[in-house]
Amino acid sequence: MTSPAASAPVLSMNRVGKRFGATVALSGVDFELGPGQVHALLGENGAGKSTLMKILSGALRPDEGEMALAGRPYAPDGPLAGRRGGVSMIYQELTLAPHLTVEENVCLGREPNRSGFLVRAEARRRIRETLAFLGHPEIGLDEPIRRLSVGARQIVEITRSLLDQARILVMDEPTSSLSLEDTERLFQVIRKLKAEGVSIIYISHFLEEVQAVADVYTVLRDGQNAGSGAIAGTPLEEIIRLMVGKPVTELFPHVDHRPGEVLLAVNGLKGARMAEPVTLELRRGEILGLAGLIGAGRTETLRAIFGLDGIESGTVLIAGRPGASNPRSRIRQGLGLLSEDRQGEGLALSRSLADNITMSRLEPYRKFGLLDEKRRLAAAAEWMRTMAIKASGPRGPASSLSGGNQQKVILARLLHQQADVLLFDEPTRGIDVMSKAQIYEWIGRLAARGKGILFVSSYFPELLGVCDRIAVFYRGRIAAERPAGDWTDELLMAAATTGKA
Amino acid sequence: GRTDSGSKPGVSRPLKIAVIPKGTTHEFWKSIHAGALQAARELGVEIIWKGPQKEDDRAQQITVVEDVISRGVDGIVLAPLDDRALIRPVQDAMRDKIPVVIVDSGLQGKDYISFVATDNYQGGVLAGRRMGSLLGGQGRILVIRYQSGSASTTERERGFLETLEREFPGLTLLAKDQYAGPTTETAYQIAENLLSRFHDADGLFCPNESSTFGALRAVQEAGLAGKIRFVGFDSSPKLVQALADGDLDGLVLQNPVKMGYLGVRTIVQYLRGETIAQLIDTGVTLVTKDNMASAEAKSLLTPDLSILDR
Amino acid sequence: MNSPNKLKSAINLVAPFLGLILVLALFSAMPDVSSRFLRLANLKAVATQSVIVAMGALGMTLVIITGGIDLSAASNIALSGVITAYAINRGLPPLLAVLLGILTGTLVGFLNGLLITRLRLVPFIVTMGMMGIARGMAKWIARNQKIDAPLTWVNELMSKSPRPSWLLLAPGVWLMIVLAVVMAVVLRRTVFGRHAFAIGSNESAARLCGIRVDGAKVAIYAVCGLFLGLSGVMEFSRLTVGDPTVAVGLELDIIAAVVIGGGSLNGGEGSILGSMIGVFIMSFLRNGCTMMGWPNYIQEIIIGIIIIAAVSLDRVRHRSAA
Amino acid sequence: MNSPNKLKSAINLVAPFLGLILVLALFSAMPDVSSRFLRLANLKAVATQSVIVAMGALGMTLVIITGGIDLSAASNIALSGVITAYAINRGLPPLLAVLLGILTGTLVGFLNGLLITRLRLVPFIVTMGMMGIARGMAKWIARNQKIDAPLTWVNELMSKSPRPSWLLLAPGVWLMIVLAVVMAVVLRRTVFGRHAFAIGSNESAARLCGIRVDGAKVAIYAVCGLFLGLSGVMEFSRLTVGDPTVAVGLELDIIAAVVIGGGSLNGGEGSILGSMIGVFIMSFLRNGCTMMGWPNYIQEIIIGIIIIAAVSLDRVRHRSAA
Ligand SMILES: Nc1ncnc2c1ncn2[C@@H]1O[C@H](COP(=O)(O)OP(=O)(O)OP(=O)(O)O)[C@@H](O)[C@H]1O
Ligand SMILES: Nc1ncnc2c1ncn2[C@@H]1O[C@H](COP(=O)(O)OP(=O)(O)OP(=O)(O)O)[C@@H](O)[C@H]1O
Ligand SMILES: [Mg+2]
Ligand SMILES: [Mg+2]
Repeated sequence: MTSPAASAPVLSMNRVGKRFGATVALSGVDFELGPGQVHALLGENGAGKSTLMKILSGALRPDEGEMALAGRPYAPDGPLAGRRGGVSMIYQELTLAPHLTVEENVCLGREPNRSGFLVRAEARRRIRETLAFLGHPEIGLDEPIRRLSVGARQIVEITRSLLDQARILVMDEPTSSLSLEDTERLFQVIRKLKAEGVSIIYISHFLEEVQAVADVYTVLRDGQNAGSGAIAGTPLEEIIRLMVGKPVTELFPHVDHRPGEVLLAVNGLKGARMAEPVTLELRRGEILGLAGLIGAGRTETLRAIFGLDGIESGTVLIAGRPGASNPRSRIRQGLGLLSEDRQGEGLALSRSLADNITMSRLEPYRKFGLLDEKRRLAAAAEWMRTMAIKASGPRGPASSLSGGNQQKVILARLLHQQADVLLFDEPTRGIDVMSKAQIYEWIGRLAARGKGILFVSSYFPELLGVCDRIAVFYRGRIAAERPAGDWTDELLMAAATTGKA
Repeated sequence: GRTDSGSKPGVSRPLKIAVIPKGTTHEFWKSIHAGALQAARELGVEIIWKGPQKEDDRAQQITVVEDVISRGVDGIVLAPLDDRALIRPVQDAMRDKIPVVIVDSGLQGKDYISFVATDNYQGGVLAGRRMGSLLGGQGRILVIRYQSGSASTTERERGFLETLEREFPGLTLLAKDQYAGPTTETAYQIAENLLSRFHDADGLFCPNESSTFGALRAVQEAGLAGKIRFVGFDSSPKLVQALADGDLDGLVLQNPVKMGYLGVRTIVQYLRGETIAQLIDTGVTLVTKDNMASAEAKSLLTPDLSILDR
Repeated sequence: MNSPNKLKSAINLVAPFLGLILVLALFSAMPDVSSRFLRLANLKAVATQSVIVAMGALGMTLVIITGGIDLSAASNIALSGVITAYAINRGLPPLLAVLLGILTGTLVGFLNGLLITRLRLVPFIVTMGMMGIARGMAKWIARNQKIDAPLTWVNELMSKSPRPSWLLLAPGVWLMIVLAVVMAVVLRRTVFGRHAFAIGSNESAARLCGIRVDGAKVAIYAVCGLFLGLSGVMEFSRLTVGDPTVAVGLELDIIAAVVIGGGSLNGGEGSILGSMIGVFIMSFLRNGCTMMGWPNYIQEIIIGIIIIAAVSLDRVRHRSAA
Repeated sequence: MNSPNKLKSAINLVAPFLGLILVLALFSAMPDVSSRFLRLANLKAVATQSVIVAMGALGMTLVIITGGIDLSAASNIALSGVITAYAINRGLPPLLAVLLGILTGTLVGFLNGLLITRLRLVPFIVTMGMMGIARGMAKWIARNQKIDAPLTWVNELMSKSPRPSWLLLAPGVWLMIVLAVVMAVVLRRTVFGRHAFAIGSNESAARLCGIRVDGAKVAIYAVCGLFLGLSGVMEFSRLTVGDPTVAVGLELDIIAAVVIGGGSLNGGEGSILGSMIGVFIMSFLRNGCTMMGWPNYIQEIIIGIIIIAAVSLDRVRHRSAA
């Protein structure tokens, strides 16, 4: 290994294999982690990254292969053994108990106690410190998790893993719902931990992040090692080639489209959960980006437009008509929403992919009152092909998919729905580089077909690469709005943090 | 001309008689069971004892009758939970050449061979007279009913209430719409709550064992034992004790052992071609502290159930 | 390569019936009853006995699929039966009385749905409250007694010796079969059915997909009520009297049948075929135990054990299939 | 600024008791019983009546917090009571008999937990099966009869006129109060309690965080069983006989009390104070209705309505607080 700290590895995994029924998730994977090393684990959606890390943490048992921690054999029989072995993990799907408070979640499984009775004061102090360190002193320790936004939850999750004081810290897409600023702070934390000798495995589909923070990389493809090496000196294109097996030319493919008449007019809209009224306008064939920090109010705005939250004041006009404010009539009016909370309100995890993809538009398959299952399955399969969803078939349950592939299923549903106005809330969360490019192309084509797209993202490069206009949210209101060409990363950041354009 | 398969030498298979009570857990049914077994022993027949899954569930009793018909038995002794609902299954049985003797509670129509029972109304009358004479015709009375829809206890309640009305107009009723419910615990609570309001009541009547026992516990706990005149129905060791202690002033007793015995004997007689009576009254007896030592009362109060353990 | 595949698909076909087959095999092997257990007459009896629970299970399956529960099921059956008897007793034409009974059931279900969606209460509490309300109403209407109604064709519905005799099974059994098929089709092949599954699997996702969750729920509880009303009519038909105290605790039997058949109380899972198998597992168990003449307590213990065994068998099968 | 705040905190303090206060106010206002309803003697009676359900509710709260349910609760109470009576009858020292009763309850609970975790079955099915098994065992052991046991100090536990008389309330009532406080502390202040909430809120998260979910669940069902065993002893103490048919359907009362008190059947929510309030709401309702002399069916209807009303009141309060 070309690790900078070339001493004995703290972790080595040898010829690890894992199957789920007929699916081979991993086969013969080797992985080695040096002390104080930041090791990026990369690969397409469904490549096996999360599975490998779950094996490391003890959440899954490997079918074959061995592991060793600091030279000693390691075969955890459960997450507790993993945690005891010094492995702390941030799972891709958040592992928080919604009814419990921030404090309780952070301490979960490791409650400081005196003969069974909880001792809280010291832990509370440390949690508060860590939250402040992560730049979120506003997150209250006694706030139940279910009242927090997805981004805030991610911060809580990170706080927990930091307080673990583990030797090996695994982060499975920790930044997928973090803003740039929060990501930056996380990197500072990672560098500090690294200096203290903690080894970190970092999974992300944001390659620029990887370049900024990682020392070495390992790429998985279809459950096998595809290559590894030092980050320094390896060009991005090479890593991408290892991931997808072929060179990728265009990361932000552009499709020509031209804004037309106003499609969605939001005027002084204030939803039940919004801090301030919002006014915005979206035209046919236009992609409007919404930037901002966690809690800036973008999600709440989309929800109010879609009729998910009650409306206190203001109007929403779609193609000039008001319509009732509930999801059903909004869908009838041609709106479609992709939620940022994939598992919470995106997928029906126990249902089949076909069900998930076609759920919002079943009418076309209705014949004499009955559903034509053959056509429905065929349509679902077609969308799965189009979106390159890696799964065994349209009948399998959504729960068996990898995180990125689940996200693609929700996207497929929205496209299948043929909505006129698409409200995307972090649509590319957890999606690999290659597929992202594909999705951007799709969005471009949708715009070219005269649809309007509201694109919420905390990943500024994609906003800059895809949108026609970008509005920046700051504390519940739109602080600034300009054509995409007039924005840069820095300007967006400045507007999002200060509220001044 | 029925052939006698039960006692004919050379035919090895003894008669199989299904005895279907309304429930299986009350003392009363244990006694019926004992009587039935007694008869079976003497007559050399086999008994299948099978009550509905849930005590006092009409629909389930129908199911039990259907199932024993399916199984194939020579005769059925049935204590019907309903005088209408059980008609059809009994008809089915008779049509399948399985004769049915009805015990304990009546069944409408005539599709059975004999009816062996207590006069429940008369039992209520006895209780009413006892209560009236205890109180000298003056006082305020609580009646705790058993369960809505239970025919035999409803008859007893009616007998009691009508006797009071007819013969003791000086007695007033404080409550007569409270139902003890299926278990002793529910009876206990109802009685406790009633006594909480009417702790100065003079008399209390309950129409069966579980309600009597539940109410007895409440009376004892409220410190009213011996102060309130209390007439109940049926027997169990605790009730006998209470009678001896003066906590109870009278128990109306049926003769369930006899009922079970006669039920089985009647059907076997019928199967063997003997003549049988259409209607057999097993009698009711009022037992008080004074007469409880008599041999007759003893056999009713503490029936010999040892046969069940053999 | 072909024959093992065939074998496998044969196993898959049989698999859901495993528990039922087990129960049937068990009693068929008992020397005491083996000769009579699988006889037509007994099968007819069991089928007729199953109708009431089965009709309830059809509705309950739907409710459980949405992640709900209906504890008022048994009370609703009693109430609908009482209303039917009351109406016939009052001299209404039997058909009208039957419709009235079904309507009552539907209304109670509708009310459940309305309370659940309007007050945002959990189904457990609403239907538990309704359990007392419906039972109380039934007793009230019947004046705490059973209602004797004159015999009409309604009482033929559950007769084991149906007229015309070529029917072979009671009309109620045929109705149960037809309705089961209809409901199976509704669940698998209609938008309504898909929506029920979606709501049960993830209610907020369903809402996001534009499903009228509240409306669907009200409809689902009403449909469940409709089946319970029908069940009540069948109960009346069987008893020939309207009994307000009947079927106490039957809701647990109905729910058990659905769960034994693969329904999940967390919602999103369940099937009509499964529920019907669950119903028949319970019926045959009871029937067999009674025929064996086992005491009730033994029967209770055995049924308890078999419920657990049947469901765990099903889970093992599922896990090995995955 | 101060007095409205004080008012608000006063309201918050009273809020959980709202339903209970409503019920008390209702009956205190009834001219027929007002003079007797809030009397000490009646309060003592209600307190004693509540002990059995309350003990059960203490355990059930724990189970419901983890997202489980224990349908075998009532059967377990009957079984434990029968065992206690049986042991006393056999001449065992009363203390030993009581311990045996409690042990029985614990064992049944432990078995529930074991089956749920080992077979990966839903609690509903396991405990439903156990409901039949425990009830059958109770009847078996009692030979389908009540077990008459000689009077001992055990029967004093639930006496409304306790000795020594300065106790004022039955020893069972004091025990209930002490145990409620202990359980409240366990739930809010110990690692065990915290884990129960975590498991109910998100089981896979709890597992991934290294909580030994299976172990905790087994312990939780066993503790629930322990309380039910105690409940059974109290039932025996009250009845002075071991009655295997007692408490049929009581599990729903227990569950209702917990849910009225804010417990969620989806897990993650519930409190001891709430459950105890739920128990007393139900007890006072029953007590008041009987004292009023209302017919049972009216009582059933009213209780049904109040259950729904109490819970929806609670939800409204919660929503307005949020
Ligand atoms: N519980 C499961 N059941 C069945 N298949 C599974 C399960 N979990 C994962 N898989 C399959 O294993 C493969 C690897 O999944 P994994 O989650 O490890 O991918 P990943 O690399 O983390 O992808 P992503 O970037 O999308 O998160 C996928 O094909 C997935 O469908
Ligand atoms: N850390 C937090 N603590 C408490 N409440 C929060 C927090 N973050 C967000 N919220 C709540 O969420 C509201 C807006 O969050 P929302 O999710 O809409 O923001 P967003 O711009 O979509 O950010 P995100 O990038 O997280 O999606 C806030 O007004 C606040 O009520
Ligand atoms: Mg992953
Ligand atoms: Mg957001």
